[in-house]
Amino acid sequence: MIETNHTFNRNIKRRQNLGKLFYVLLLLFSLVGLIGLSALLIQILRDGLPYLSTNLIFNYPSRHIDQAGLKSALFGTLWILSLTALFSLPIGMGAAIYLEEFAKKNWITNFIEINVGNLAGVPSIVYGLLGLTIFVELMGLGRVVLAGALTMTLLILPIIILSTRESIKAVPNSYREAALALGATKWQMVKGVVLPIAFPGFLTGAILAMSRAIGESAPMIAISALVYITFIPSHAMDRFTVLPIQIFNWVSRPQAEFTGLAAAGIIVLLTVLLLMNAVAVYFRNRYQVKSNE
Amino acid sequence: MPRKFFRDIEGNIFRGIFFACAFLSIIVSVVIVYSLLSQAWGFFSEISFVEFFSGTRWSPILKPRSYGVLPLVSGTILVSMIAATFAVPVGVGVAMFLSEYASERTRKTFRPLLEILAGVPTVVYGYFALSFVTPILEKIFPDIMVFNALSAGLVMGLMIIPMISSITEDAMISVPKSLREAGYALGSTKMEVSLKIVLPAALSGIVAASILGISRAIGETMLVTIAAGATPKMAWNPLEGIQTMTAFIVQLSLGETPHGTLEYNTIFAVGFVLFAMTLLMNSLGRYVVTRWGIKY
Amino acid sequence: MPRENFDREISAVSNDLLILGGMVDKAIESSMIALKNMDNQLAKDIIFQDDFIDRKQIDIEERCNNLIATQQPMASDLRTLISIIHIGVELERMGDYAEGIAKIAIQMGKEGPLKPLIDIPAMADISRDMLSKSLDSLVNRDLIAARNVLKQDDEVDQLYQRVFQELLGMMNADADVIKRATYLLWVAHDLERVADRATNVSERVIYLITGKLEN
Amino acid sequence: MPRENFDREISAVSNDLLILGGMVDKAIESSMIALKNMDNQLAKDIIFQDDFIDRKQIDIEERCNNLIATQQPMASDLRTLISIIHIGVELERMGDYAEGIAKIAIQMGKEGPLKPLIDIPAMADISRDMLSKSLDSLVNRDLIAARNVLKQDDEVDQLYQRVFQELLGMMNADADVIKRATYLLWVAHDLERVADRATNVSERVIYLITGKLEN
Amino acid sequence: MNESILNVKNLNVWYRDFQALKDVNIDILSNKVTALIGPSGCGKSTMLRCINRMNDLIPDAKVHGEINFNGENINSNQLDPIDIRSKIGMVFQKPNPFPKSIFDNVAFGLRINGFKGSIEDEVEKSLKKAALWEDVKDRLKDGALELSGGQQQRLCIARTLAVNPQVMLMDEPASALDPIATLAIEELIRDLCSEVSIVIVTHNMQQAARISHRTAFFMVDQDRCGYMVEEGETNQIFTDPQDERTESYITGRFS
Amino acid sequence: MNESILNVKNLNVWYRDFQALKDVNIDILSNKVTALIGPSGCGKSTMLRCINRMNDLIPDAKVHGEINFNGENINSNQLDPIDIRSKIGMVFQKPNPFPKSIFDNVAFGLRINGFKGSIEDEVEKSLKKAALWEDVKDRLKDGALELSGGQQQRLCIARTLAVNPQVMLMDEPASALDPIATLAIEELIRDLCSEVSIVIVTHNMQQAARISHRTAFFMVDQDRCGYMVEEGETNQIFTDPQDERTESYITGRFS
Ligand SMILES: Nc1ncnc2c1ncn2[C@@H]1O[C@H](COP(=O)(O)OP(=O)(O)OP(=O)(O)O)[C@@H](O)[C@H]1O
Ligand SMILES: Nc1ncnc2c1ncn2[C@@H]1O[C@H](COP(=O)(O)OP(=O)(O)OP(=O)(O)O)[C@@H](O)[C@H]1O
Ligand SMILES: [Mg+2]
Ligand SMILES: [Mg+2]
Ligand SMILES: O=P([O-])([O-])[O-]
Repeated sequence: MIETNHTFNRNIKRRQNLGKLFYVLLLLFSLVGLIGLSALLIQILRDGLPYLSTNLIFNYPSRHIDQAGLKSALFGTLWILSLTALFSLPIGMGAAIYLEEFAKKNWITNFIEINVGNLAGVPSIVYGLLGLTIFVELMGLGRVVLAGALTMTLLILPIIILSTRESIKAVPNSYREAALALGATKWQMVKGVVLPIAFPGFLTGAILAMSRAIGESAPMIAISALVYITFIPSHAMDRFTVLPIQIFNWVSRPQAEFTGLAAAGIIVLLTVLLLMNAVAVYFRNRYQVKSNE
Repeated sequence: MPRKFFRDIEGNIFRGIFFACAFLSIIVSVVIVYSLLSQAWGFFSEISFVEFFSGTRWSPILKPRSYGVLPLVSGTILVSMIAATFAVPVGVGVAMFLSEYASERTRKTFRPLLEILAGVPTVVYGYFALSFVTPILEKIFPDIMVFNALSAGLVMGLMIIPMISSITEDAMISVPKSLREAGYALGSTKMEVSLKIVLPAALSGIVAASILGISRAIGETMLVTIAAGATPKMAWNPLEGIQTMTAFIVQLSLGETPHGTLEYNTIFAVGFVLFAMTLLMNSLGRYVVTRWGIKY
Repeated sequence: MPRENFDREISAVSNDLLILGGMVDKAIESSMIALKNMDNQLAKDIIFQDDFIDRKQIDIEERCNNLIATQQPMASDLRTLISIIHIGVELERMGDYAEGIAKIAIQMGKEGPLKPLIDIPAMADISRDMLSKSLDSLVNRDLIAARNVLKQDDEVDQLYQRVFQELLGMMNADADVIKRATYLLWVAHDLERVADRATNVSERVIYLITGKLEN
Repeated sequence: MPRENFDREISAVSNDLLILGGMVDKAIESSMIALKNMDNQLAKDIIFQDDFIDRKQIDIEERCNNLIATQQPMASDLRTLISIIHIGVELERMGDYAEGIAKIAIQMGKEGPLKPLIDIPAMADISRDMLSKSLDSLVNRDLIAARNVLKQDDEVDQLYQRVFQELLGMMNADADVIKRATYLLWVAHDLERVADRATNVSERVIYLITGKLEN
Repeated sequence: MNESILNVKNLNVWYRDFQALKDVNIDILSNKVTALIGPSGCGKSTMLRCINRMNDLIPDAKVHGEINFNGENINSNQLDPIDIRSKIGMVFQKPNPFPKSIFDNVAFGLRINGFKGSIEDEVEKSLKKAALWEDVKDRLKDGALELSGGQQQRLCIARTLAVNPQVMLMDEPASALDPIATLAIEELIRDLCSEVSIVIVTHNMQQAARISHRTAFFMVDQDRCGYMVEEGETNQIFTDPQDERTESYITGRFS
Repeated sequence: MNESILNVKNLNVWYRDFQALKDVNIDILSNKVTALIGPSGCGKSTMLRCINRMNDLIPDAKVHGEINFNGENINSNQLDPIDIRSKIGMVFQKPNPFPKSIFDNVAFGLRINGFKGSIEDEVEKSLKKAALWEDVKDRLKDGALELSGGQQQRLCIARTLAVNPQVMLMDEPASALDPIATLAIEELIRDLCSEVSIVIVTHNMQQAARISHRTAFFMVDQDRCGYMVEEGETNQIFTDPQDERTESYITGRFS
């Protein structure tokens, strides 16, 4: 009945031991990331904490270390952030809705899709060059908040489009079919069913994109160059600086004290970032729609 | 039927607006190419392609001037390769640990931590490379320079680990549980399942993740500007300082070079090479995913 | 409650089976009256009515087949349906016997009665009783009642033996009555068969309840 | 080829049905020989063998029930199984008639034969022919053959009428033979029933082929 | 009783060059349950999606032929698909309630169709028709996804009923449910046909046999093109089909 | 013939605090097909996964009781689950071939188990046993995912057979297949039982009835804890079950 020409050499013990070794290796790899992160944080805290003071936040930049602060950079960042959000969120969302829900499958849609994918991979410094050519020079805006915000908008637009598309895509098709089968028009379907379900996902995507905008410095350097700004921009056509540029400035100084100042600036920057990420995580967990899948 | 009329109007208006939004992306692309080419045009009208692409010395500002871009390209590649050599195995290992070995809870806590790593602004990495990694490297390689490719590359690797590991992890997680069960049911050990079933099935994801990670490294700016130096050279010694394309652009943007000059236009020529390189890598990455990706 | 529809259909067809039983019972009763009263018209009526019995049986069987084909019955449901089919066939045959008796009644009408009928109506009564009891046991899923029917069959057999001997004696005594006596012999035989069929019905009921086929 | 297993089981049970048919045929044949030769032993044998026939029928019916319950048969499969059940019942009853004839043979043995048997064996031959033809028509799914069997039933009925008249005449002529003549009457009657049952088998075959129940 | 509500004439459907359905002619009787059965890929779903113009959503699909509904051809361009879909509802294979409250699920269709009247009452009425009211009347504001699979499918049926369709199309509505929930849905379908005409696609022949009045059997030819083999009373199809191919399919001897 | 290959004694399974199976006692006969049926959630899959220790992979699962296989208790810690699983194979609900070539799918189990001999021959033999050889012999190097659903499932069966298991566990192996592929798999299962003992979970009672020699019926009590109601010859269970609950379940009157 059961043929006996099966000869197996199962060697289970050896295979099990090999497996244990492998596990240890993977564990080590995983710790690398964590160690790197903690080293980074510890280093920054160690360097930066002594320099963290109210001066830092409420003073303008100065050649004198004890007076130097990043008030203008902080407010510049806020300016850029709000304007960027104002421009990029509606546009990104609209584009994503169009691509996911309305676009017919034709060459132009296809082209737009590939294009958005590519734009997301374009290095940020190239966006800086774009902003410099188009907004600063061609449109003659000068090195102002508006030019920075527009550049930043273009930079994060593909990111917002992609993440919004993901959240729209995650809406199971069965919901769309159900709505249409009830006699809904396409727009009724999008408004009544798709967007409410996709909204939390869109929100997290948006926040993550904005945190990217906070940290980006290369394009801002191309736009605004490195200058002392000792005022808070009062309108969109004022000159500006942002946190990362200020930090970069301090890092590039030869004096060790400025390095400490940079670390303190980094602490401020990371705090803002962590806050935004926390909000994103909150939304992700709070509103994540359980679908039937 | 007025109701039908209004409801269609509303739908069509929104549709039109949304299309305009989507179309904007094409305009942006055109504008990028335009802005790069229009100024690079000025550059290439004075410097020949051949000189630009075959010259091995880059000195656009200091005399004697020379416009061979290869040192910048090689610097970029050197840093990216160091980063990839470090980040790809580690990233894949992390992904495998998380998707195959870690408990759900570990995964849930580990992933956001890694995402923090990905979200840290690049100036911070620059700072970290300069003030933490380089001093350590100095102890191992006493003759290392203050600004060097190795330190920048390693930190760059650290920076792209989360990107590689999360794309890889997604690919591994999307390998259906049923395949693993099939493996176990045939009498496989966990390592055999991980290496012989999950890894091959997720291979396209891993390749794509690596390509995208390298592309990110090529385009990365502030880290290398801060930590890798500003000395364009064709050296492959990671212990020396080099200059990458991005770092060069920043360097020139910060200077007081007047607009319209040849020196100023070099950044657009370099920018265009950078753009072309990353475009190529990204397209390759996407191709791998769509062409070789396995649909379950 | 699931399978309402199916339950409804099973009880509808069971009901029709009882109606069929009623029709057959009526036919047997009438056949006895026709025989006793030499009622030619009634006899013709019975023969005419037998067609309805046949059609009803076919209808029941077809519905059961449909239910088996379309409702995937199992276990007791299936036994019920198979039993209904079988019982329907038995009932239809009983109807045939009633028809046979009616035909004999017509033939005898030409010859005049032989003697007052006693044992034969008694056989008819018992057979009908068996029929109605077996159908009752079906309705009530009553195993004991069904088994009792089997015992009654012996009574009928005994009566039949008696009628047989008696008629044989009469034929021996008087050659003139042979034809008429033979007719009555057939009637008795038919009634014995009816009782036998009623027994079969009970056996089916027993099968339905216990899930065991006996013979 | 899907449903091999099911097909195998259907043909196994069909086969058993044919075996049952063969057993019944043998029983009828033997009953005639026993009657002709007053062979007491053979008659007892037939009575003993009837038990096997009964058991075979139960076995067939149970297997069909199982197949219906477990294989979800539809359309022709279902008709086949239902028909096999019905035909099994008919065959088993035919077996009962053969047993009945054997019992008569034993009773008659005490009295001696009445006259050389001619029409009665002819009836038996035709009935057996009908039986085997109806089973053949089942095997071959042959509608025409099945319909032809229905016609043969008329021949048997005519023979039966002839035997009946003849025996009645003999009884009239000689009161001494009444008992023995009556026995032969039963035999003829039983054979008529056998033919009738064979007709039923054919009707089932027709239903199986056409899907229509006739009566 | 036996008038037809839908009359399909020479229906042909292509996906790009591939012909998915060929020359289908069928009458759907009103207030009856019509089952479409056949092997996978024979175009049952395609047929269904033609009837309420859901195939409009597939850019490659091309539909020729007439589908007459209330004397008008559904496929003619005069008719608005939106309008047709609110008269010919559809229930899908997997229960797909919107991730909203139970109430809002049913109210959705009413609202988009501009229902004038008490939405509360209408929701209650629809839930009752779908035999779900007793289960949910105390928790109308709860999320629909908290319901069990069978309840969710009944909610989807209620949602469709609310729009008051004349025909309800169901594409394997019970195949994602367990046997008990399946039987409950089957009973419901049988009960509903006093309200609406129902066309149901099912892979389960026994299910078709149990719940439908009429059955249409579809097959594929060697080019994988689907066509209708035979259509008739369900009892007839399952006990004595006229066509050999039907017979071999329902007896499981199809290869 | 009727000796048992597996003997389950007082099996109790918990997921965390929740008891999923209570006091199951059953003998699995060798070279027979044993079907496990019962309502959703009654622990059929749990039972199956205990038999080849797949439950080890679920950290929360706790298994008490004996499962004797070749005279050894599978649940004892002496035995290595890796070893048990190569002797007790498993085939899953959805066909899950590895995204490798057809050949490599079957060879996988041979390789990891250190098979000594011609892998080619063994692959061919297994594919033949699974009635797939004729379909694929000319394209062994093609990807397994290009096969049809039914073929994929047969490939999974071949893959399991290659390791030469004594018992094959199947968890609703045909529920993702169309009716025709389902019938083919059913025939295969019947044929295979001369090679291996088979335990199959199915929701489809007719399927259980068609293919199994023995059937075990499981139910859940009011705490959603599963237990075995009755076990016996398949014919008996489906024509004349001893327990009322079995009767009401198989006749569809379970609520
Ligand atoms: N959107 C589409 N594009 C191209 N071909 C399609 C599309 N939808 C269906 N088809 C093809 O049309 C044929 C019929 O498909 P349909 O879904 O109607 O079959 P079905 O009978 O519903 O099958 P199933 O029982 O598997 O659901 C199939 O061959 C299928 O591959
Ligand atoms: N990993 C798990 N953790 C917690 N509970 C579980 C787990 N797996 C199964 N259960 C629970 O155990 C019970 C039995 O599950 P099991 O999957 O064995 O049922 P089943 O009979 O196979 O059902 P189905 O027919 O739906 O497949 C269910 O109540 C289920 O919710
Ligand atoms: Mg379909
Ligand atoms: Mg299960
Ligand atoms: O019809 P019977 O054969 O029982 O007389």
